[in-house]
This record gives sequence, structure tokens and C-alpha cells, in this order.
Amino acid sequence: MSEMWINMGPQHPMTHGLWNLRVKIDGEIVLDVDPEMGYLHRGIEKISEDRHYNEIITLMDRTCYVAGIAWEHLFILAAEQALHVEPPERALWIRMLSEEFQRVASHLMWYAAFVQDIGLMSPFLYGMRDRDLVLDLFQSYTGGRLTYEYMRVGGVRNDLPPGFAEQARKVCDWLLDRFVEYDRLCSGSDIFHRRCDDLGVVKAQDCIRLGITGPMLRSAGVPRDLRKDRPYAAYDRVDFDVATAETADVTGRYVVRMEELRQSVRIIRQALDWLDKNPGPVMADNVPRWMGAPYAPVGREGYLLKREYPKGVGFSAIEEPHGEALAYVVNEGGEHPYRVKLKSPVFVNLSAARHYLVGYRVADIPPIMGSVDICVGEVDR
Amino acid sequence: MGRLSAAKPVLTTPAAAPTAEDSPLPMATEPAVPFIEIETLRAREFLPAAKEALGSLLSEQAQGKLIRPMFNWAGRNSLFPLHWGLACCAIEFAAAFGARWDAERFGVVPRSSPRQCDLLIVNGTVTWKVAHKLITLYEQMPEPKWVIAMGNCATGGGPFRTAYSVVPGVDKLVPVDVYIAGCPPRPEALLDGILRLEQLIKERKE
Amino acid sequence: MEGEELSRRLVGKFPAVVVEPFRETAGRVRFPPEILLDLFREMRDGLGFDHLGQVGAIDWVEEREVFYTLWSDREKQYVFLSTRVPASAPHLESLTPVFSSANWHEREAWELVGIEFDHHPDLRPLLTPTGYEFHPLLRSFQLHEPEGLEVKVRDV
Amino acid sequence: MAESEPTPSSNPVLWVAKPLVTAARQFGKSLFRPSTIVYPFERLEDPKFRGAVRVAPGKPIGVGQVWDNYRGVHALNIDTCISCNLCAFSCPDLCIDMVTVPGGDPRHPKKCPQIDYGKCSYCGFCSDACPEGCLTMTTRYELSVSKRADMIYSPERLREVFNAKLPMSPIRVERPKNEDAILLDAPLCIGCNACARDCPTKCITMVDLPKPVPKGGEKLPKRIWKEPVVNDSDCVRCGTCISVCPKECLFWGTHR
Amino acid sequence: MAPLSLYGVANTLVSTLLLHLAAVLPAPLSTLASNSGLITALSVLLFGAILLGASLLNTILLIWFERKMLGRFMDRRGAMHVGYAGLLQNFADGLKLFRKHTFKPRDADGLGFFSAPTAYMVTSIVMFGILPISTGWNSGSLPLSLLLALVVFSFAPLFIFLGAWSSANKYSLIGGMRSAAQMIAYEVPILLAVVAVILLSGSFDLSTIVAEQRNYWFWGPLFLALLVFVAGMLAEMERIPFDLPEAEAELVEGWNTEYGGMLFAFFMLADYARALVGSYLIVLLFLGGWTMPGWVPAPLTNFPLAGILWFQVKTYLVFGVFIWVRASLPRVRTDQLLRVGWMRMIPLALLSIVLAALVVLAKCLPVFGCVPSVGG
Repeated sequence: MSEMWINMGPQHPMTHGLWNLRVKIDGEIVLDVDPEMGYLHRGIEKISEDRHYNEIITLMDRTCYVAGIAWEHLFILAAEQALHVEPPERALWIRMLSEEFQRVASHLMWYAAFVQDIGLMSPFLYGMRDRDLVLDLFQSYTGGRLTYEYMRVGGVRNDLPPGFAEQARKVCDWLLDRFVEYDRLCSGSDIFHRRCDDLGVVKAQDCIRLGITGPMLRSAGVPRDLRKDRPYAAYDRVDFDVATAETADVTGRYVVRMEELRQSVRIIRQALDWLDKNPGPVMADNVPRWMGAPYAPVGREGYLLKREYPKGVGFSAIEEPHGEALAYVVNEGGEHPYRVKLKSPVFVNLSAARHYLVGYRVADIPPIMGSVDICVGEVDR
Repeated sequence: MGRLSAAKPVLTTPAAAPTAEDSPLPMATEPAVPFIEIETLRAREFLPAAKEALGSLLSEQAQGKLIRPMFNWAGRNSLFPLHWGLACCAIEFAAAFGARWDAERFGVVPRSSPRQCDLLIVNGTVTWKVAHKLITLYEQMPEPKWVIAMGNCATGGGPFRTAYSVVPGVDKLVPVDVYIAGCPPRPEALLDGILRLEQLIKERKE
Repeated sequence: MEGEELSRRLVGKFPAVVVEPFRETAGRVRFPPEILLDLFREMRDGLGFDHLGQVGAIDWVEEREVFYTLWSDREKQYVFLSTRVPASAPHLESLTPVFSSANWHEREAWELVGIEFDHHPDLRPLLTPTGYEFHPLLRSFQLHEPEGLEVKVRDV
Repeated sequence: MAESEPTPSSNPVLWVAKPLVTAARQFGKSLFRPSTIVYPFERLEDPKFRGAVRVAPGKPIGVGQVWDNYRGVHALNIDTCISCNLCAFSCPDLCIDMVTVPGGDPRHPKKCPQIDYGKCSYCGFCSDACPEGCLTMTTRYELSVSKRADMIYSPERLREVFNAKLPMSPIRVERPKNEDAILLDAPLCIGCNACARDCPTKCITMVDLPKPVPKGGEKLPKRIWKEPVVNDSDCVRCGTCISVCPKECLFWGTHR
Repeated sequence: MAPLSLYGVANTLVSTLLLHLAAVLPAPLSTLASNSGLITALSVLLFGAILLGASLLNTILLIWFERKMLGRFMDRRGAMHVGYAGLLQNFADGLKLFRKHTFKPRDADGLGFFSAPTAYMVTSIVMFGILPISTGWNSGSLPLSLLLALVVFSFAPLFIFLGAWSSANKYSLIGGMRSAAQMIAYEVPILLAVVAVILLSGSFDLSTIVAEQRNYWFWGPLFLALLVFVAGMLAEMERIPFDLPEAEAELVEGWNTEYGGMLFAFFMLADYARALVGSYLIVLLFLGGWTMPGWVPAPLTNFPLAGILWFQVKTYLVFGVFIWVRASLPRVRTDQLLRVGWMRMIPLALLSIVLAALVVLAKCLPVFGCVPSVGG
């Protein structure tokens, strides 16, 4: 069989999104890999140069549609630094609670897609059913299932509804014993281990050289987690530990993500206790006047500025469910940001595809790509 | 924020630089993939003898009364959508096949190959780069086929319709039968859209 | 490691470098484009900033700024480096010899803001639709709602 | 360090024991009542799901009180709408246009928002920005049409949604405290009464100015000796007066 | 009461029909009623029609059974809104596929592309004629019926490979090669496991095999052969954990990527026909066919169609196990699959033959309390 390039093209059950993996194969072995991106490039950075700061939140939700509120949090931290605004204490805790719920929902979505690639059919349904529970909680306090538009510069849109904490604790209990069931379905069965052990191996030094972050890096034994190393929101006042594994292969990433699910539930519980005990405002009071929607927005033709507004630059980095995401906002004193630059962790993890795909079999590509947990929206922006 | 009116650009842009109007619309100029040229064997010609025999046996009106409704019932109760997710609506498309809103109750089973599908649910933002691949997929589907534009990105470009790389609505590429509003529409709204398509098929007697 | 300590160690080797404090990071380093490669080698080997975060580009109409973010596992901090190239000749040395992960970042910076990275392994477009010869993130490019596309109707 | 699963068991039967047992238990639980909600006939917002979290095996899984502030189709109360254009300004997708509502006196037609649901991304900015609270989002989510034009909801259709009395969001958005006020740059003003005429809440009153005596030979500016005074409590900060003023003498400022 | 046989029923039906017809028809045609050649021809035709109709309905019921049970494993309801509890769902799928256009890709070669699904369908349907489901159900005592069944059963990989290669698509080519390799790798252990059964029962005729199992079913002494046979059947039917050729994740749809409309309906129906036939074989060879163990109370076993009913119940239970396996296990990779097939399955099958031989030897001294006629 001579070498031939096959297209695991934009429409392929393995890709879970719009990207094309051109693979050069010789029989079963993969010789070379060329990921082709850009099928979902919506020019979000260009559009956000045209919108007010709070209106960019609608774009951030749709950038990474599996971890919407984490990307809102990323942009808001950068925008608040650029606009010199400090959110109140309670808003920080609510943001951390939302990000941890989003990590649970994102990892459950990863679990549903990952096991389907290996061939398990029923856990996809279990994963989606339990993820719907978390989306119900999101819907009860933000108003949306997948696109929340919840965070604002200076705080969050509204406070948690009454009776939310009690329901959230019930969902946490339900999820904890579902995770035990997931483990039994997956890492309990030997076929899973035969399919996933020492597959797509990326050692620690290679990870750092290639710039890989997130669960892929932690599965190689490097305990790097931005929530611990560079705490933002209220992560320094909550105790949790960083999930790592030694095997640096697909099973290692599975174990790391399942452990992160448990740690997230632990953080959520502590956040709920704190939020119960200290009520307070959720919106800063020095939000700049010309902020635009949805407060008193400016006139359609633009704003007759009578005075200069402070310029500024904002930089933020958060531990998004897929890895470390960075944002950089330049505020030139106008109503719109001059430039918004976003960096997605999957963009870098995917650029190292040649490292962890070459040499394995064609049948191994789906489990490896499943363990990388690709969200194409944030790669193409 | 009169951002969109080309007359008064808000962006501080020097007058001399070429504006977007001069540069041609960014159509996908890559030649369409030389996809398989289909020699369509229409089922009707495929069995010409059977048609005449049936025609003679049953009068045209009885055939219309008996055969067409039966195939219409079959066609509308087993819609096989294409297993293809574009953007955020694909997550709600997957949730619609999850355990809580089981779309398989209506006989809707996603298939991976366009050959075996008769429903293309466009769930997400269609960009110019994926446009001709979408048209290729649509043409690979056998004839009685329908298209559902799920979500605002497929209906009219949604929040990104002003972007340089987004097709403002999939009805510019393929004929669309049902539009579902929402950003993203709930899984129930998708099921409601599928039920409306079934109603449409029944009325149009396809 | 605050701004001054970083500037003390850098200015020794690279006089043309300006370091200023930047909130919650090790500092913001502005450097001329010529000393790019050896400055980054020094940052990686000398100061331990071994992980490249991002490579971004901004169009200031008369000149274009390229900024880098490095992370050091030792000091658990980010550092911000930026340089400016004239808009008429936006050429810059590629960072791939020092950080191989800069490959895709530079491809994206090239196609969106139009900064030519010399000696880059394969400078193909990554995100924009194929055959698209305009750099969209330049200030001179205006967003507009495309008109003149007719709706396809079903030939029932 | 996360305890990873024990190394795979050597005995082949144990290879597959755990997953089979787990799947069998799930089969038993959901044999009579799987957690599927039979959509056209059962809905998640039915009262029987509303109570507590039905998080028990075999029950339809759901979290109650989920629906109060779901952002669905809008409901518009045309009578309380003061057509202040705030919803149209604050929409990020430009999907709200102000159209004249039939009825009312022809000389001053009343404009109300018309929403194009093909473009709306359900962000809720318009319902947050509406000062009178007449445009709120209900929990109706089904909206599938076969013709694109049916997605454009005129104010009358929005009023029908309002009359349907669907549950609406009880959560009101906290507005920032430091809202600026409208200030006047007195010398520029020529007293043309444009702002008072167009103010939706009619909170600008024109106060006559004492006509100054021309000292020395300098000419008096040709203007109407009246000056707008803004009633700060009624003003909804819609900015119409600023954009309508020919001399651009009104601006946002703070009284300090 | 004489055992009810399908042929007997068909014969009486045809003869009474002709009698009534003769009374009505004018003189020259009335002699037809007594013409015995016509009666036997028509009754054979009717017998074939009933057999085919019942088997296809049984296959479609099996598809419905799988979709509902798989749904219950996944905590959801299967097909529900088409007909009562989704019974008509598969009829709707079949009718719709029947009506769709048939595409032939440009550089696919016509002969192979169209003949493969039809041949694959024919070989699966013929199996229903060979396997006896109860005493009178069909061909009765055909001396080498088991051998004939296995030969026809093993035609499938040829047609799958023909279809895959002729549809000129990279994915289906890879899928076709994999499925051919997998099926051939697993046919050998199946044949060896069948040898163990033949050793114990003494004849190739399925009816006598079932007769042998009157008082003890073969899965007792031949448990290892049963395991090997079931694993082989899983691979033959291409079901998880051995369904790699049609593995959605890698090769889109495996070898039937290019098939749509009627041809795809043939492939799908033939797949489930082979699954039904596989379950029939397991029940016939190891679970005692239509015989009932002694402890079942009398009224349950002697009503007229008891044999067929108990046979179907056992078949659906066996298929339930296959669904259970499909819902809970991941897919095995190709090379692991083939290594297990050659390196693990064949030695186990040989071991089961040795065990069967020991059991036959032991029969001379009544150890298990089972005293079969052979060798006694």
C-alpha cells in the first residue's frame, strides 16, 4: 500500500467540530499530519473592535461554546484592568462559582465525546443528561443554557436567586456518585486500558517546549495550574489540589480530568458556603459612565465626548477547562476597545498535533484527539 | 456607535487606505473539490416497467390517494440528519440526542455519510471557507432532501453577520425549508423545528 | 521578581531595552526589533521564562506592534515583551528557532495583521478563507454587511 | 497524586465485569421511567418538574424553579412604552427597529420596538436597558418558521406575547450608582426647545431667562431667551436630547 | 395430534382453495382442482412465501427490539411516536429508503456496486430456509443442514469486500479490508466450536442435534465452546466490541459509505438478518432449540405452537445479551482484534474440542447422568 493523504475532513464524526485533519498514512500507520483550521473563523477580534465593552460578552460566549462563561471571565478581567474598575467581593466569588460550574459542564461534554470515539455508546447519553443538570443551574441564575451574557465590567448582571444554593448542593451530590459510575464504565474495563494506555504520549519537557498547557501538561506530571500559581477571582481563598498523573498518555489525561471534576465540585461547595454567609453588592459603583449597553447607552451616532477618558491596557490569564487562556485589551480612551487579542490553549495544543499523532495507527487518532479535547470555536475565533 | 453605516465610519481610519468596497467580496475562490460527478439514476426511471404496470392497474387518482401518502408518511417519520456540527448550535443538537430530549423518538437518527441522509441541519456559523464543502455535502444527499437552518448564524449570520469571513445565512448557499430562531435554540426548539418540517412535508405532499 | 529587578538584569546585557512595571506580571519590556532572537534566548535560558504564551500584533496605522507573553515556572509569573515595526516594511525575525510553538501564532499574526516573519518554516494562511489576500485586522479594513447575495429557492 | 485505576485485571472475565454491571444497573433503573421528557406532551416548565430537584434515579432529571428568568421571546406592553429608543441603542446585533404603531394621533405617531428574531441573540440587554420595564423576556422558546420574513415580530405580535401572561423574569438588574446627569453648556444654548419637545419622559422644562441689558455697544446674541432644566429623577438617561440638540450644548456630566 | 408442519398447512390451504375455485369455474377449468402437480407447486410457493414473510417480519421486530433495549440502557426511550411504541418505525425507515434515489459514483464499477448488497442480502435470507425453528417449521431433516448453514453464512465477507472495493472510496476500501480480515479471522474458531457440538451430538443434521439436547442442553458440558462461538458470532455480525469496519469514529461509515437508498436498506436489513441467524445458531447448537427442560409445568409446553414460541424467547434473550454487550463495552482495535482472533480464540476452540471428546468418553460411564444414544 503506497502512502496516501486522506482527509478526516470538516465533516467527520471524530472531529467534533469544523476542522480538517489531513493524514498521510501507509496502510495503518500515520506518517504525517497537517491540521487545517479556519473553517469556523468568524473574525471575533475584528467585530469586538466595533462594539462596547459589555456587548463583547455576547461574542465571548460564542467563542468557546463549551466553556462560555470562562471566556466571559477572561475578557472581563482584562477589560476591568484596562478600564481601571474593581468588582466587589461577592462578584469575585460568583464568578469563581460560575467558572467551576463551567469546568464541570465542559469536562462532562469532553467525557461524552471522548468515550464515543472509543466506541462506548451509552456514556454519551449519561454525560449529556448530567450536563443538562448543570445547565439548568446556569439557567436559573444567568437566564441562558449555553450563552449566558452574565458578567459585566465591574461585576455580574444579577445576584443568585433564592433557593439556588440548596439545589446546587443536590446536583453536586448527584454528580459525585455519577463520577464513580463513569469510572467504572471507562477505566474499570480492561478494553479501555488496552485501547488508551501509552497512546499519544507527550512527555513533560516536550509539553513545555511545545507550549502545551492544561490537562495535557498535568497528565505529564507537571503540577502547573494558573488557579494555584497566579490566583485570580477568589481562588486563593479556596483550598483544592491540582490533579496530575504520571503516564502522560490518553489514560493519564482521562484520570486528570476526572480528578478535576471532583476538585471542581469541592470548590463549588466552599463557594456556596461563603456566598450564603456574606450577602453584598454584585456590581461596582465606579463603572465608567460611557460604558454603553446595557446601562444608559449612548446615542446612536456616537458620543459627544466633552472630556478625555483614561486610557489603559488590560492583560488577563485564566485556567480555562482546556488550558491556559490569555486576553489582552487595549483601551485608547474611546467607547470601543482599540484591540482585543485572545489566545486559546487548544490553538497551541493542536499545533503540536504532529508530535502526538505521528507513529500511531489510524484507529488511534480518535482517542488521542478526544483526549486533547478540541473546541474549534476558540481555536479559530 | 454608528458603526455599521459606511457613510460615517467610527473607526479612526485614514481616508487614503482602500476600503472593503474596493476589495472583491471574499468569495471562496478555491476551485470546488473535484467531487464525484454523480450519474443520478432516479428511482422513477429505475423501475419504468413497474410504473406503467402500476399506472394501468390503479387509476392515477387511486395511486395519488394510496401510494403517495404512504411514502409521504414514511419519508416524514424517518428523517436521517447528517452527523455534522458547526458551532454552538451543534452542542444543543447533541443535547437534543441526549438522554433528556431523545430525538430518536421521532425516528431521527444522525448518520455520518451524506448518502444515507435526507435532512441537513445546518447548526452553526457558515463561513466562506466551509461554504463549498457544505454545497458538496448537500449535493451528495439523495433527492428527497430538506434543510433546516438551526440558529441565527444559519438563518442570517447571527451576531457575526458583519464579519468578513461569514456567509450571512445558509439560504444563500442551499434552499432552506425551516428556519429555527434562537442563539442557540433550545433542544426543544430543535424538536419543534423538526415537527414543523414534518408538517411541511405532509402539506407539500413530497 | 518585580519590574526593577528584571530591568537591572536585562539592561546590563541589552542597553536598548526599556522595562516598566505592569500590574500582576514581572514587567513590560520594550525592545528594538533587531535584538529579538538573542533577547529571547537570554530570557529563556538566563531568566527561566521557558513557556511562550502568545504572539499578538496590533496595527497602530503608521507602525505595527508585535507583543509576546512568556511564563516562567520558577517565578510563577508572566512577562510581557513588545516591539514595533514600521508599517511600510513590516518585517520581523521569526521566533521559531527559540520557541517552536510560535509557528502557528506567527502564521496567524501574518495573515491577520500582515507582519512578515522572515525564515518562518511555512508561512501559509491558517484562519482566513483560502485565496483571501487582505489583512482583516488592519484599521484600514472596514466591516460591512455583505449585500447582493440572492436567496436560493427550492425548485419543488 | 490522583489515584488512577488499578492495572487492568489479568483474568479475562474481569476485563468486562465492571462496565457490564454498571450498564445493567442503569438498565434496571430506567426500564420503567427513563429520564426522557416526552417533549411535545411533557415540558420541562410543567409544574410537576418545577418543584424540587428531581435528582433521583429513574425520575425525569431536572432542576425546579429553572424557568423564571429564562431569556426567550420578548413581551412588549405598548401602553407603558415611552419610545425612548434605549432598547434599539443597547442591542448589540442591531435587530430592534422603532416602527410606528397604528392608532394614536397621526401628527405625533408613537414608535415601538420591532424585533427581528433572525438577528436577535437573546442577550437580554434591551430588557435590562428598558427604564419602564415594558419590554421583558418571557420563557417562550419555540420559534420555527418556514419563511424568513415571519421571524420579524411587529409590536402588535409582541403585545400578543405580553397578553399571553407567560412567566417573566423577576430578577431586576442593578444599575450602577454613579449615573451621570445631563448638564447644560449655557452660553451655547439658543433656547430652541428641540430637547424639551423630543424628550420621551418630558422631564425637560424650558425656563425663561432674564433678557440681559446690552451694556456698551456689543450686540446681543440672536436667540430665544429660554433655557432647558432637566428634572434629574425622571430622566431615563436615553441621550435623545444630546443627539437632537442643534448646538450640541447638552452633555453627560456629574453634578460634583 | 399430528405435529403441525408448515408444509402441511400450506398444502391443505391450497387444496381447499382450489376446491372452492373448481366449484365456481366452468367445466374445462374445473379439472384443475384434482391436478396434484398444480397443488404441490402452489403449496411449495405458498410455503416459501410464508417462511420468507415471517422471517423478514421477525428481523424487523429484532431491529425494533434492539432500538428500544439500547435506549433503555442509555436511560432514554427508543423509537416511540411512529405506530404503537415505535413498532412501525422500521417500516417507515425501510419504505423511505426504498423510495430514495440510487446514486452510482462516477468511477465506481456498476456490476460490483449493485450486485454486492443484493448478494449479501440473498445469502442472509437463504439462511432462514435452512435453519429449522421447530419440528414442522421447514425442510425438516436435511442430513447436512448445519454444514450448509455455515457455508452460506461465510459468504458475507466476499460481498462486503466486493461492495467496498467497487464503491471507489478510500474510506470504504480500508473498511472493506478490515471487515474481510476480521470475518475470516473469526470463522475458524466458529467452525472448531461447531466441531465440538458435532462430536457430542453425532450428526450434522440440526434436527437431530436438537433432539439430542432433549434432556440436557449442550451449554452445560460445552461452556467453553459456547464462549468461543459467541465471540466469533459477535465478530461475524460486526457488533461492538468487534465492529471496527463500520466504526463511525474513524472511517465515517466503513464499507457502506457510498451506499444510499435501497442498497443501504439491503445492507442494513441483511446485517440484522445475520444477527438473527447468529442467535438462531447459538440457540440451536447450545441452548436446545425448541425443546423445553423437564421442570417447566405441562400446560406451558404442549399448546400447538409451543416449539416456535420458546425458540423465539430464547433467541431474543440471546440477542439481549448482545445488546447488553454493545451498550457497555468500547471497541477493540483492529490489530488487537486479529491477534485475539488468531492467538487466543483458536487454541480455546481446540481445547473445547478436547473437552467435548472427554465428555463423549465419559458418556460410556454415566457421570453426568446424561445418557445420550450415541456410543451408549
